[in-house]
Amino acid sequence: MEFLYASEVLVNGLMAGVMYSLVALGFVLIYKASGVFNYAQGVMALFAAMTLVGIMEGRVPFAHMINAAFGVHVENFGWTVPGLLAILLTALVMVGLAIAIEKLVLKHLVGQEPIILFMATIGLAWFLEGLGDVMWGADVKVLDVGLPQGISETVETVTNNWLGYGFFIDRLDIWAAVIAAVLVAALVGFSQYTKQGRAMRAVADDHQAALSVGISLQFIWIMVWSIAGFVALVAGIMWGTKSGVQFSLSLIALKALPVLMLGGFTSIPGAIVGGLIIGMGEKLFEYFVGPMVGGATENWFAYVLALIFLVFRPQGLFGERIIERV
Amino acid sequence: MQDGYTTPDGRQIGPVLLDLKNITLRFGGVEAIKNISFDIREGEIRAIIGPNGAGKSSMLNVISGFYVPQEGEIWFKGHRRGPMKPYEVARLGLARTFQNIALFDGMSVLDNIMTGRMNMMKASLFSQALWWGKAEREETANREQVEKIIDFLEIQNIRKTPVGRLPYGLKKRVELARALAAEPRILLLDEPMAGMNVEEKEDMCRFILDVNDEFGTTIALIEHDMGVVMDLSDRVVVMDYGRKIGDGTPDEVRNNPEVISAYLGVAHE
Amino acid sequence: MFYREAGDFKTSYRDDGQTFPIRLDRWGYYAVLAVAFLVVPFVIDSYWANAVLVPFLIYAIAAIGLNILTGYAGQVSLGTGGFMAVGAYAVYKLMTAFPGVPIVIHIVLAGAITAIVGVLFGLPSLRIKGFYLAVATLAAQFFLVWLFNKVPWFYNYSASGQITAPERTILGWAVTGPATTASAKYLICLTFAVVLAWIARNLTRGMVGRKWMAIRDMDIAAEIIGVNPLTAKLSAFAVSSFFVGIAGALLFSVYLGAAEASEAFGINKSFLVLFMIIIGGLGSIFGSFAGAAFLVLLPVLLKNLLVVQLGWPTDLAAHIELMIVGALIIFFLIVEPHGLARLWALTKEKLRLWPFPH
Amino acid sequence: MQNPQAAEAGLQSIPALLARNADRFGNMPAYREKEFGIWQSWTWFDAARQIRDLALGFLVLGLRPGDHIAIIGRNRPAHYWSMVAAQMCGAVPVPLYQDAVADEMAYVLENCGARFVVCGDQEQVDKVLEVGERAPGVEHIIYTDKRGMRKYDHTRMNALAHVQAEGRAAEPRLGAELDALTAGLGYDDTCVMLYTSGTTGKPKGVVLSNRNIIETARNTAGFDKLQQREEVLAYLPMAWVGDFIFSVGQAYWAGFTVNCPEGAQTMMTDLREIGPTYFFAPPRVFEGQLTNVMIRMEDAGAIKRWLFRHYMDLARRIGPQILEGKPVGLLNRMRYAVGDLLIYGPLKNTLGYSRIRVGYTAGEAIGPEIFDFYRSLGINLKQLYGQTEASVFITQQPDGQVRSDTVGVPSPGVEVRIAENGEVFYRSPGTFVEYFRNPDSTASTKDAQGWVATGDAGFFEEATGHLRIIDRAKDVGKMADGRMFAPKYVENKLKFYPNILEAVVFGAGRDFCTAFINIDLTAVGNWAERNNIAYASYQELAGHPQVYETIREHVEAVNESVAADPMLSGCQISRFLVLHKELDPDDGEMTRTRKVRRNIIAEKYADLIAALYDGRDSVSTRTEVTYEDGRKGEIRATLRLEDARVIPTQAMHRVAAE
Repeated sequence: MEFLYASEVLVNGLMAGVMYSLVALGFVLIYKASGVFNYAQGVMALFAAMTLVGIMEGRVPFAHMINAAFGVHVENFGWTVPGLLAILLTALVMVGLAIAIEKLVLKHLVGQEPIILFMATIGLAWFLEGLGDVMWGADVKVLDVGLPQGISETVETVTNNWLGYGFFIDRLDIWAAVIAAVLVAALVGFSQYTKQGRAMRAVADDHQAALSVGISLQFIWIMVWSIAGFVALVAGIMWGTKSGVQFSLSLIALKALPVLMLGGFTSIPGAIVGGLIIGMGEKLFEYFVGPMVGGATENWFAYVLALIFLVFRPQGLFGERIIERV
Repeated sequence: MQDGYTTPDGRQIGPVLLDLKNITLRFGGVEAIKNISFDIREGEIRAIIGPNGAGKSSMLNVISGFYVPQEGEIWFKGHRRGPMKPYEVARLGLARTFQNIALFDGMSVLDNIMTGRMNMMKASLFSQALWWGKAEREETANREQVEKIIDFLEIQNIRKTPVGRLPYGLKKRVELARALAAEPRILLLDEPMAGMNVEEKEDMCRFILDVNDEFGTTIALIEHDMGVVMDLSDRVVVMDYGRKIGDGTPDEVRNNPEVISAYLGVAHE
Repeated sequence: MFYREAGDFKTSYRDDGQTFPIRLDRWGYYAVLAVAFLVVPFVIDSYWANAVLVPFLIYAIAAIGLNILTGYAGQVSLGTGGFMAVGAYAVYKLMTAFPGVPIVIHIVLAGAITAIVGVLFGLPSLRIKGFYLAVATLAAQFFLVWLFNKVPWFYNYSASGQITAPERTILGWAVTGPATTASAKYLICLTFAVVLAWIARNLTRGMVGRKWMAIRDMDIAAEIIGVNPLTAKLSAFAVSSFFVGIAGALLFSVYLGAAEASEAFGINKSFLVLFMIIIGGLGSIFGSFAGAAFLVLLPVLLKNLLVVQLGWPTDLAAHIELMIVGALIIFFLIVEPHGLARLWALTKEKLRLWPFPH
Repeated sequence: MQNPQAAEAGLQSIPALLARNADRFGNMPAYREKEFGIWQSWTWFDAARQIRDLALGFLVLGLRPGDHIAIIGRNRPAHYWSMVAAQMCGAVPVPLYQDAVADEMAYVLENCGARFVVCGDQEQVDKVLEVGERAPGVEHIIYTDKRGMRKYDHTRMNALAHVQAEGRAAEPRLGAELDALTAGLGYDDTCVMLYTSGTTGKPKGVVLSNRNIIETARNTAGFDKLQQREEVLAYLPMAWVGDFIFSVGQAYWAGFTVNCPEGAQTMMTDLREIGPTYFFAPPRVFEGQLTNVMIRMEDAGAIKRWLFRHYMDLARRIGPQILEGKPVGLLNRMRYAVGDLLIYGPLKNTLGYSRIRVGYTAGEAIGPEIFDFYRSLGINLKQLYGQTEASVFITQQPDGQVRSDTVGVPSPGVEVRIAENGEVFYRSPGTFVEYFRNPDSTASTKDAQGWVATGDAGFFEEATGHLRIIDRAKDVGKMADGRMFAPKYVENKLKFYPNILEAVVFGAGRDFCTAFINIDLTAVGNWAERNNIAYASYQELAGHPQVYETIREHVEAVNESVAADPMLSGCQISRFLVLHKELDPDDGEMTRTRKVRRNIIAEKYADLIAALYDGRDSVSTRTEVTYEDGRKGEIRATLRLEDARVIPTQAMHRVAAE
């Protein structure tokens, strides 16, 4: 029986892991293409989710501020937007965001050391967090784009018949996992087999060379940031639907960081495997060790694991080996 | 020439200081250095030359402990040198400069040179924190030494300038100063004249000779352009494709057919 | 313009190496100290103390600490909040465990304890670099905060899970606890800030400082010319954490009086301090003060402008502040990566050259 | 004994003064030198110690009273010490110009028969060795800077530091002997021997006695109230009498501090760091600094430039009065104070003149606006007139009576008279003893009563009693109508204009004066660019009408000022031309020190001069030139000749009337 509980936990972890992999993939793409280590990824997910909710509920952007400034009282346009359309619009917003970031930030930081770029993205994170709150209000929002929720009877019955123990697995998680898996596959395919994808990797390997063969950095960057934004949106939808749209969402999304350190910043398979490991790892740890230490170990498990791991393998699971020279 | 020899210009060269025996260095499958042996004697100017990619820099990195050769022995002052971290090697009294200058751009020229003396400064963290007693005494004492070197290399007027702002030639000189500040037993120079114009090269030559002359420092230097080295050094090792193809006085080397062909080969590329 | 340097010459390396080699700067510095110690304490009121000066001084200490690690030794850390928490809980445990011992000793000890923890989490820096390390330090942040929340021993099993500073006095003056006067809070923080800044200056101009900078500017070359990376990096972590720990201790015991780990020392604290040194200037002690002042004053000003003047809701002001700070960070990184310190240096250079442009 | 208190105090030699200072100002700074990044300092006590060691060292090496010791090197404490140390042993220090080439050095060394030579560095040592047999007297070389000396054969060579060490060791053995020698120094014994860089012929060794130096130092120190706390920067050649007076004579008398710069190239920064209170510089230094200031201000922003212009105007109006303590309105004083905060203070600071109490310039005439610029900033810059044979001082300007066109009143203790031909003669306690081994020229310069001919022509202004120097006496001639013709005087006035590099004035025996003008390519070139005037060559620019226009304005301005002076009004320029080539030492038209060779020019350009006088308005000529590489070439040109307005004066009327 114990084993079955464990494996149930494991399966849940796996599901979460797929999501991590997805977000992590967003990082990897940006990192490979622009050498930027995008700390804002988590907040982008939050921002995307907020925007989505805002659009669906037809909220007036900056309503809070407008009211304060002009003493009026606007809240809603009075309409609601159907989920799919809203998602589409949000995606557009994220593309717009990507363009803005490229024009206002990245373009001016070309050639800076990575660490400077990293700090810039931290600034970006704060900005987006503030922007989201100012645009849509800081209240915890409920997001429902019509994804099925609740315990999936099918799984329960099936497992029950087979194992004599019904697995409790949230439909949403299954959906999430499937969608994420599909996306992951799509992204991998994109970066491997499409022209843009190849261009992207070319840039990653050697900026100068890429430029010389006439690949536009601007375009590539806008593209990868849009992709990252889209990924963030998906993540936002999943986690938003699950546990409401609020700041903590950005912290969950941030888990992609340790995932990357585990997998290696430059490796797509690394991101995927790392995601799964972290996902299952933290669930199992919480399950076995959590009770003894008061629980909530998910907050840090991923980071500590990655930390310890790095000490022994600095370049991560699949990262290229670093050869130092003088 | 077991216990030294006398150079044409009458300098007395001492016994073997550093002895490299059958050094082989590999990167993955690639053999950067193939079974090379040579020695460096007390007080001499020893050059390692060879076309680009001959493995000179790798050789220097082996000597300064940055690369650990897979095979071979390194003997220093008659003792075999076990595997060491680079900074431990530095403490043995080996100081070096780098082919593409490795100065600390965030610091002033003075501070850069002061770093060369870190192994002479032993004040405790506590003493440094309070800038009291030993820390301050050491600082002053070592500053005096550094100032002598600054004077020696004629870089007084850039003392307080951040090295980032200096032109290439001066940077090279500052780097030499930093190495000298360590009062090394052996001074390793990695292409000290690379990318310099004629006057700068002449200055550098003069300084190298003066250093060897005033402080009696043993110098091992790498150069790929043959001309400069020949009138500078006492003995020359010639490398090509990781092998040693010649070793001896400049004249011997000059007339060594293999060397000539190697250099002609380069000329043809 | 005001500089008269002719005749201001140095006859010893001691004079030449002093912190303010130019006479005018020296006088200015003494003047500031005099005002800070002899005037301000008598005019300060609790608003100025609590809203501006005390937090400024405390964050300045933290910023100096982080600057030593990040600005001088080049090791980026996002764990500052966590380390401040260590300082806070350490001083709390000490205060409650040994009521007899003078508070100052407790605070210093808290710093020492933080230093040890810092070294522990600094160990990975020997293997990993850049933002790999930055992320690794997040582990410290999350783990430590979690630890202080989950392990009751740290908050003496108090029901609220909070820690509350009991009253402690120096020479009869209360410096912690509700009875503390504005000037007492201010003075103790000022004293710590001044002494620690002086220590930081000494370290950074000495050999250990040079080793840190060598590692920062070119770690491999540094090791080859004789810097032992282990001692250099760990000493940086130790000293840095010592400063940060003291800042945490003061923040809790003198300023807040009561604290709860995830509230007071969350990840945003880490970023706040990081931003202070970015805006203030990496690798500059003056910058640490400038950055702290900037980010302490900004919200105060915004509050006065938006809330008091325009009557906007407080939370809105807070969100706008987030945006502004975020934007500022990007702005500074793009326009002046060396922050306010560099701007100050340039102004000074201009004044020295006046009336000439160069 | 002209100097009772000095005599009583037994202060009859530099070593005696040293002893007094060591005991009165024991721990006050005597010498500083910028070396190894800081100002190494020696108190009077240290200095005395160092010098004594060195003197003993000399004795050890076998120095005998009456010997000469040559000292060749830049201004360094060690070199000043060697001079005083030599004196302690009763020997005579002979400082030489360090830029002298081996041949000049050979002559001087041979002439003074120096047995010892103190050399600054390897370079000087090499020169002395090169001289070798041409100066057989030289027995021993002592060098200050060890750099590169290791390889040399040291049988006849020592490092100065070693000599001192030797001396210290020999204290017990030779101490008494040294004291005896030092005590034996008399007031009329030779103090120093300085070679005048003769413009013509071989240099002559001017022998100056302790009396000459100490009396002069005492009088002039009193004249300017020099204190023990003064700071001077010793940067002018040690072989020049001025440096000896300022950095040894007055320094030892008043006991003030002598600061030696790190080297020639860092002189300006060192000047700025030290901020001397008592300062001497030749006009070209002040000129250079002023140009530099102006150029740097050009790039300043509009506001700064306005401030600068505004307050400099103010300064020009009231600065000098304030400096001379004349009454100035309160409002103006306040405005000046503001200016001092915003402009003058910072300016003086960047120039290193913040602390100057007394500043002197001499050697050649200084441009009025340059002179006034510094005065108006509140820098007490004054002029003096002197020469080696007088231990510098003949006349100098007292505070409060300073003008750019006079050289002041006779220095204390100096008598001056003007011969009927206008030549200036003087007699003073500072008057030199003799030219070394050269009785004839001694006789020809200094008569039995001790009057010395300066070789300069000048006159005293009745009103102020100030001396004004017109020209070299031999160049002063008479015009056809017998009026005084002083070309140099006019040329200098012309050369004060930045546009004019050189000017040669003719008129001896003629009835009016004419001039060749050389434009200053940088100045005029700048002007041309600003007014976008295209020019392909120096020649073309020189010939440009607008250039002629400007030059003519200058000439006429000069005429006005010359006319103001009844004695010289005849020297106004009636016609001039702008030369098509720069006067060039390589063509023998000037000396290496850039003094014009009037006669050579006169014959080389005879055709042009002729044209100037026969009233043509253009002339074509061909001139031979020598290029850098020594090749000879020829340039052809057609030059315009211009008339310039002259102001009629009484003198002229009188002449006309006759």
